[in-house]
Amino acid sequence: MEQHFPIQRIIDEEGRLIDASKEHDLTKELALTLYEQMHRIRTFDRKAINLQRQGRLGTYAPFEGQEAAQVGSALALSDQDWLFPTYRDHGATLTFGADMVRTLLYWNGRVEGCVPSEKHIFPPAVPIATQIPHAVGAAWAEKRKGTKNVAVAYFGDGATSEGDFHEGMNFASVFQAPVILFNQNNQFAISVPIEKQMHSETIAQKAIAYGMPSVRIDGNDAFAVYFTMQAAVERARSGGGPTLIEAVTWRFGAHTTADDPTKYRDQARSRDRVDPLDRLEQFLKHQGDFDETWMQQLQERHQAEVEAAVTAMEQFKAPDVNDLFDHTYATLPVDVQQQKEAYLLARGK
Amino acid sequence: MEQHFPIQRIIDEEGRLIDASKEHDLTKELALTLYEQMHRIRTFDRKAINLQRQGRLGTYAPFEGQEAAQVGSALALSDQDWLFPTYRDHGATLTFGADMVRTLLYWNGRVEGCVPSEKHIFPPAVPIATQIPHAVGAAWAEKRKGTKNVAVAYFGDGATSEGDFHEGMNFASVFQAPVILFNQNNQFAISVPIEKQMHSETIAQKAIAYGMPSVRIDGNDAFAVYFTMQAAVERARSGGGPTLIEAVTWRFGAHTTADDPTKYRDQARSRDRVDPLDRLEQFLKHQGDFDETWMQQLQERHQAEVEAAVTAMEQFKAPDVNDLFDHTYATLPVDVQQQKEAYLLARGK
Amino acid sequence: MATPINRQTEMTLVQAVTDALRTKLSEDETTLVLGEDVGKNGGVFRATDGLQEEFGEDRIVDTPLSEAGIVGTSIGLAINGFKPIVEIQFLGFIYPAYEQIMTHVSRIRMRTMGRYSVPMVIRAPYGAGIRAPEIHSDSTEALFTSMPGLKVVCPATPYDAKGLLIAAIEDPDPVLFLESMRSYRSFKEVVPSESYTVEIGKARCVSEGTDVTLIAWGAMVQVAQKAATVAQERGISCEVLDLRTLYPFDRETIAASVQKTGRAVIVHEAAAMGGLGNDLVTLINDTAFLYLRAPIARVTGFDVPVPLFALEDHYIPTPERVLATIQRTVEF
Amino acid sequence: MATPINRQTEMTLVQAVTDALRTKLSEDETTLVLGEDVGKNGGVFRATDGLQEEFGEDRIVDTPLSEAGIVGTSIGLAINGFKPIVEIQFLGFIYPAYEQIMTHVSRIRMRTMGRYSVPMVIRAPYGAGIRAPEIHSDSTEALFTSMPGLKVVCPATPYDAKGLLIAAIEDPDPVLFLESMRSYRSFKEVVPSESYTVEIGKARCVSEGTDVTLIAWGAMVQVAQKAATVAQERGISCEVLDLRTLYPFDRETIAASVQKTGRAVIVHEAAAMGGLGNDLVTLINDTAFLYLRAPIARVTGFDVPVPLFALEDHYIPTPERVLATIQRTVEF
Ligand SMILES: Cc1ncc(C[n+]2csc(CCOP(=O)(O)OP(=O)(O)O)c2C)c(N)n1
Ligand SMILES: Cc1ncc(C[n+]2csc(CCOP(=O)(O)OP(=O)(O)O)c2C)c(N)n1
Ligand SMILES: [Mg+2]
Ligand SMILES: [Mg+2]
Repeated sequence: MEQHFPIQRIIDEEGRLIDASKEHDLTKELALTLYEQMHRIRTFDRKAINLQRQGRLGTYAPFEGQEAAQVGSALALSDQDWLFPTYRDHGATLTFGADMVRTLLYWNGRVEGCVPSEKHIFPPAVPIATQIPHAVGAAWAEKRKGTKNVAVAYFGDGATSEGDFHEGMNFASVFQAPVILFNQNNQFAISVPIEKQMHSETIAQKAIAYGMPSVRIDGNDAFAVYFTMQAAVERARSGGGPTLIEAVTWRFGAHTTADDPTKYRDQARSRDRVDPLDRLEQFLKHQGDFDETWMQQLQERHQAEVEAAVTAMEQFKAPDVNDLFDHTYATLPVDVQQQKEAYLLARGK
Repeated sequence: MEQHFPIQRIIDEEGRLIDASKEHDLTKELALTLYEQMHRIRTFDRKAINLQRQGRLGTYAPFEGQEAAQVGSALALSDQDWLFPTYRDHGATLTFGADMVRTLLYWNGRVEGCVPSEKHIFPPAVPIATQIPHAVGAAWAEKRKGTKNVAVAYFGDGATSEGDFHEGMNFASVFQAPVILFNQNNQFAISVPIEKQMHSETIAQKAIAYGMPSVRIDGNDAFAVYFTMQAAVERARSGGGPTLIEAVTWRFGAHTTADDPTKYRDQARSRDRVDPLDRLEQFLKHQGDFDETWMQQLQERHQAEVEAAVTAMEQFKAPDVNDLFDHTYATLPVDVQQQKEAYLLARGK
Repeated sequence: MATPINRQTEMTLVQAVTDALRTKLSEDETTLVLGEDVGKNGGVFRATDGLQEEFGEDRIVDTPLSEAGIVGTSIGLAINGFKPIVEIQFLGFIYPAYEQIMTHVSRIRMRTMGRYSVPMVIRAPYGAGIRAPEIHSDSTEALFTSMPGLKVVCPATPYDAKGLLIAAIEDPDPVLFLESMRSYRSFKEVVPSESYTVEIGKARCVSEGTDVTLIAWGAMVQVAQKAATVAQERGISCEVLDLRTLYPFDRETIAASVQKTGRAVIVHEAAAMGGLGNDLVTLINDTAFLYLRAPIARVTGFDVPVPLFALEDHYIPTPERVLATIQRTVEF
Repeated sequence: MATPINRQTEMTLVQAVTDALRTKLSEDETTLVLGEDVGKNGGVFRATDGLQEEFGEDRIVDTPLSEAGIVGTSIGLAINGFKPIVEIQFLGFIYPAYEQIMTHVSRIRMRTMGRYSVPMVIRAPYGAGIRAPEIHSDSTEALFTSMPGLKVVCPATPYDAKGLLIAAIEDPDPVLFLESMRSYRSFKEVVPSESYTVEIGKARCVSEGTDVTLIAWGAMVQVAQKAATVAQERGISCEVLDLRTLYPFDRETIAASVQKTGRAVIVHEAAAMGGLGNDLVTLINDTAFLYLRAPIARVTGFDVPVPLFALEDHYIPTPERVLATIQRTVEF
């Protein structure tokens, strides 16, 4: 099956163009935008790990290594589209327009961190694969309304083993929902390598079970991700139904800050991998579009943005115990109301 | 995809051999055995429907039209193999060795009807697709024990939409369990036609998602079923792992006796279909192996067998209220014991 | 926009369900009906009979056989402008959707501080007593009444079925709507042809009494009523409450009734252990402790799986068992 | 056949779990450990640490991310000669397997009149208090204690963890084994290095008392104990019971204790509605009605989803809340 689903690339690991047909599409503007966003979310990600180590953040799921996949896909969306992320996709949500302060709050166990900005970004799905049917339903709703909006479900390689992946894929295809099933195959589900997760050689081939188009791409090639996503989004918008995209990538670090990857894999395998940012930097350099001053400014800007977000997060109003109760129903049932009053009363004294 | 998974046949709808390579395998003995079993279970099935109409049986799920699929597959098994049926597969279980009286008892709501004979036949799975992982686990157990026994899961086209189908298929392939996933695609799940059930053209192609071999056959051609099943069983026994078989068939009657098929399909479509028994009868006639006296004897024998089973079922000891309680645990917990005693005491007076 | 409402006024419970669906489908274009066999077939109990012809395949949708898919997809529809009314063919087949209901349907409002909500109704026939095959007869309402964020409703009469289902569809929060199969066609009742609601959260006093409060819902209301009638003949006056909403249940009515009678007998089909009866015992313990003249009693299914149907009559509470318990409670 | 048992005698609860697993894996060749990340990684809480090295990939199996698949496949293994010990990574992720547990794990013995049985153990870390992400902190034991055919066990101490887990593995019926994450490493205790069992179905009297019975399990035992200590200083004598087995629970011990004290306070992390506390209230109502000097009280989580961790300390019962309830009960 691998030969039926070859990994598609536009630039190689040294950042050289290999798909000549795309030459004119790789504008400087696009390359710089992709790089900039990837740099921004990496700055965020590294800061978050640091904060966690300092005890200023809860358990955190880093995405270093997956920036091209997350930024390339999110940049291909439009304002009215829907994004259904996992706990590892805040690179994508930040790129799409999620609030950085709220993203940090989320990792501090604050429910405010789940509340999306004006954009349609669902709170991260924690139970694996459950967001896939949600995305299908939201996309189906857009189709029913007659809009051209699409929905994207992000999910990992491990998620493909869950029933919800299957049931969501089936509904997507049966109802031809305008949804993109965006898989980041980082080749591990916590400690479980993909060979133990599935017997199929690729994830892309799973779409055949649903008569759904699919494509397997180099998820660390930001251009391949961007253009593949764009094509899938276009097809969905124009009534062509769903697409499964397998973006082959790699997480450099731990599953979460609570995880020790050396228990299950040789971290040298991470060090040997080409960094998606370096790869894009190489491309820019080959094109003569890389500018040290610009890079300097980028660093300063992102550093400042992230620092400001951290400050805002730390100065954010204290958790409000009312929020424990108030959002369970539109109108609180009597018993919950009584529990709340009794608890607040007892705390008062 | 249909061209990748053409429907495989050995005899055509008029009972003429079309796969010459199989000529010598289609022995008279095999043909007569297949016919005999198919005739036997049809006799049972029709009687059961009658009993239900007379109020002598509960709701019943008929399988008329699916006899070749059920008999052809079950005959390819050996005594020590495992069979995991649905509510519509008593044609297969009877062929494999299930007790006819108990089969009738089952449809009268008697738990005794769930208890297998010496053969390993699991009680019919009522929640759709749940039996698929069970079969995988039982097969995996055989592999662990180092035997050559296999397990078969029977399931319908509708079952492929459930998460359990997917998770079972994945486990089967990852652990290379000696299991046969035997699908009877009768093209309807109650009222829902297969086009609304899935967007894929075939069920066989779903195996690609798991890197699993699969084959699509004419499920009304008893020879095609038998030899395909035999090959899959052989592969499984010899360590070659699982196979998905899609046997395309048709149920002639209602989903169950509680269902009215004219609500959702034109029953003329059933009348136009070639009956799998007629087809085999034609084959026997082409071969000069059909004998009216034998047929007469067959009818009498099966009639007698079924009648005897009905009598035994109706004379079976009355339901025992102790069975309501006694099999919940190996040793009854105190509260259940107390509930039982109190109930029996109250009934006593 | 309103298409003509069924003029029939004497209805069975299942017809009242259809009538409620038709009413809301006519009134509210965002409503959709989704489920297995709900379209052409009109549902295995005919609860959606004729709706696809009337409202089209786009509004009445035959789905794949996939409960998690149905509920999961409906979440996406619900947060994006629609009101899915989902049919789960039997409550015993809702378990594949349990994760979606538990971790999403019931929590999305909380998780997004109200930014998104899931105004969805899940209808499910439940309960034993119609000689259905295995698993079809489960009565596991307590798996859902214990789920914060979800409401659970269970009508016992055609009138309430229509009014409560309309209320459930109009409710801004997700509602599990349980329909007793045994009650589907057991009797008819006059049901108004116009749209009306029965308030969620309010019990119904079926008959007033002074000696003991009987609390039941769904098919058990009739069982309790029968026991109450015989008890009356023996000089015991029963107040029969039909709970109607299983969460949030009507604390005030129950408390007031038991404070008056000093005794309570709870009747449900579900097993004793983990049954909603325990929550009611606690409520009474909390609100009527000093009024109690006897231990609160329950008549329930036994702590065993619902049996295959040959033994189901032994499993389901009967008027006789209820009566014996009333007697014991009064004589305590 | 026995490989050397860990010689360590002071252990945390999670170490005791590992020790129990190692003990049974050595003693019984039919035992298997299956789950997500249980192999090379030794489990996300290290409960299976070192076991794959010791017993091989064939006995300690990393499975796909698929709870229904794990449990469903384990049913097939269990009916065919093996004893699967399944790890569900967190109780909050058991819901995808709910259908398999509800309709098969718990019913196969009944359905086949004992011809087949499912001697399986499902281990699951549960509960709040360790600042875990969403859904990881659910405490939904009552979804399982209400399931006829299943047993539910929940140790509060390292000693009991080892003895109960060995008992669970040896039990002929399926057992859900709940491990409080908060208790995993909260203290150490001397644990015998040999194999031993703690009987399923028996509560443990943590401390005797005369004024009020406190009933708790898992992490709440320590909360109850702390409250009891302060109560003692205020002159209130608490009998603290650690339930240990949540189904079938120890009716006699509870009944006897409340008959003695006349008062009961039940403490659990799960929400009030549908919580096991209600079953205990009923038990006490049924067995100690005439002894009760105050309404039976509960201190529980609120009827809201377990919150994200910034608010979890408000959700989980504290010694202060338990103490206030003890006081109210005694002063009633
Ligand atoms: C239903 C469910 N089971 C288990 C878990 C625990 N868990 C969290 S992340 C994870 C691995 C997910 O792997 P993958 O889908 O490949 O995504 P990745 O973490 O690699 O981005 C597991 C098992 C969960 N969150 N939900
Ligand atoms: C989990 C679950 N959902 C729904 C049902 C109700 N139901 C019983 S049979 C059936 C259709 C099954 O169709 P298929 O798998 O094609 O098998 P067939 O009946 O055609 O043999 C349905 C929906 C069920 N038994 N289990
Ligand atoms: Mg992964
Ligand atoms: Mg079918």
